[in-house]
Amino acid sequence: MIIIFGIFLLTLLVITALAIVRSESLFAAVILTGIFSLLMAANFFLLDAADVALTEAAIGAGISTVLFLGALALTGEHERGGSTNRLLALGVVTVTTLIVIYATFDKPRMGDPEAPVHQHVGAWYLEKTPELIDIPNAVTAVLGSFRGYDTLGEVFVVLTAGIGVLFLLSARNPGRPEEFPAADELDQGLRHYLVPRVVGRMLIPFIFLFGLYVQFHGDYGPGGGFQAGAIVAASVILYALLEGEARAFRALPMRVLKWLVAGGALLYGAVGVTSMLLGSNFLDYSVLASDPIVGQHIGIILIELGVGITVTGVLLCVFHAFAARGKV
Amino acid sequence: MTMAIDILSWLMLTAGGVFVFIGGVGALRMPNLYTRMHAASLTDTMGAVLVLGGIMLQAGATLATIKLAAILLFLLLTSPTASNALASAAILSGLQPDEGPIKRGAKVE
Amino acid sequence: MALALVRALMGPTIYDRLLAANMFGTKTVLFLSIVAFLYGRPDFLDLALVYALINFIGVIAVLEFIRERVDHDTAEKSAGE
Amino acid sequence: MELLGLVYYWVFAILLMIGFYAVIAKPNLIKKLIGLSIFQAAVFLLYITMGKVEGGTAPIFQDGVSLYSNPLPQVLILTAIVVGISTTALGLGIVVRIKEEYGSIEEHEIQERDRQ
Repeated sequence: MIIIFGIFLLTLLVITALAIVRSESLFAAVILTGIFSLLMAANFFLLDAADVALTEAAIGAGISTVLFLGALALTGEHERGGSTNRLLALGVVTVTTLIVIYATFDKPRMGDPEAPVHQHVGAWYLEKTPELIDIPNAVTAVLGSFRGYDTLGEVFVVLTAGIGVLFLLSARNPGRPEEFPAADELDQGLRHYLVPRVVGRMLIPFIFLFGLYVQFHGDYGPGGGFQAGAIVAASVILYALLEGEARAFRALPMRVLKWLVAGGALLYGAVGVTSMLLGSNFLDYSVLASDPIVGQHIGIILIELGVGITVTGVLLCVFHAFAARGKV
Repeated sequence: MTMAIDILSWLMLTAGGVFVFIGGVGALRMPNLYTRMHAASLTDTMGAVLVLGGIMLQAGATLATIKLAAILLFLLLTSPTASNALASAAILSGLQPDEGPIKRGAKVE
Repeated sequence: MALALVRALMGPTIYDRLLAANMFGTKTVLFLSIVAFLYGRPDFLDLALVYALINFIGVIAVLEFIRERVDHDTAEKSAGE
Repeated sequence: MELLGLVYYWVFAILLMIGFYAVIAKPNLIKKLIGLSIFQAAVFLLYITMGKVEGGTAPIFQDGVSLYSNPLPQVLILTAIVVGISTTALGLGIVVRIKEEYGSIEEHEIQERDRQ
């Protein structure tokens, strides 16, 4: 049953991907990317990866569409054809596909419990999570505690990317709210479209609240800092779209955003340093409380919070950077 | 009693599936954008109500039912609004509603 | 769902694709709820909830994008005249 | 049935190459970025496929369930998705700057301007 669903989704996935590459209009391609991402998330869900599906849902369907559209508004939406070495490219691609498919015959069958992936640390994590950390969501446990170093690295990659975008796009125009004249403010956003505005305003608090739920419920169900950051950022982006940039900046000024970006990563690092000061290894949360398991809980909640804050800050900064660029 | 609920919920699920399918056909066969939108959004709403209602009956009085109700509420709010936003976007860009049937494949920009 | 995708692929205008994307979102929500039940893990309904909320933002973003483009075009026209 | 287990890997290969084709054959920079994100998505699919265990369920502990899928690939991909969107945003930022400096986002036009 499930495998039929899976094959159906995979077929749609391939068709969509082909359509994305073939479509001449970049705008259509971006919308198809949204569909592609929905399909991808449904696939992840079928493959037992609830957390990953949640992330893909929060990022792919909303924020990535918004970012691509923001960039399209600045660059123009039609590609002029005339790719040079189309045949050569097709040849290279076909040969590589065949090689990769040939290689897959050596791979273990999907879902094989004897596959090498399941023999090493993966099994160990599953076995030790209830004993050492005692939270139901093993993904959060591995993310926050066992592989805390990895996650720290990822957070700093996100941070660096955010800083990079700010450097690139705010060179001439640091989108300060003072630059928007007050009279102009009434024309910004979708203020004249009553239905989306009213319903949108109604939904924003719920999206925000749901983001917080995902943030703090991440230990027990699918969720965690990365997803929550994306959802909270999405709610603020919705506000900015509906009410205009100026109001969004008034609610959450750029200064605050920059503090959020840095503060989240700092919080993560600070937890690590604190555990070091308490006489243990970097990011070993067991010493944060007298009971090591409680310590682990505190540590995971804190670093997830740090992750969430940084992701929110970076995504919002990037969005504002693109939006402010378009106004000039 | 459980039997009756089971039958009812399966009926709802099937009916929902039929609605969604009809919506798909409508979106494919209708002559222009606004009629297509009409077909798609109406049947979508009905299909969503039926399918989620069917699952709710299966779930019984648990936390899942509350979540399903929330999903249903948000779907009922967002889906028509999205259709509205879409229609205003189309009108804004100059796609006339009363042009009559446009030729399939014709570019209306 | 497949029908929606067909519309997305052939739809003559951009808006048809967008309509299909929207339908697709709703259908994914329904699909996820059903699969969550087939799996017997109702706590995963969170996912469907996210979809219902987030998909909306994409459509709103498109409206904003088109509005901005139209504004831009009219501004250019009046400048040219 | 033996072959059915490999379908996911084949789809991975096909998607990977669709993305790859977009990156090498399309002259438009935004199209290249979209291709890159398809490529990324294909890799995500590969990892998640490897983490699946037959008959298992998502690695969130629940009473009465003993077989779970492997959490490790999921953790890696979860972070990779967020990192992916931030790097894509960085790429889009670079494209916007290129458009401002060169007036075009088509590869050959940019190269022509460079030769001048």
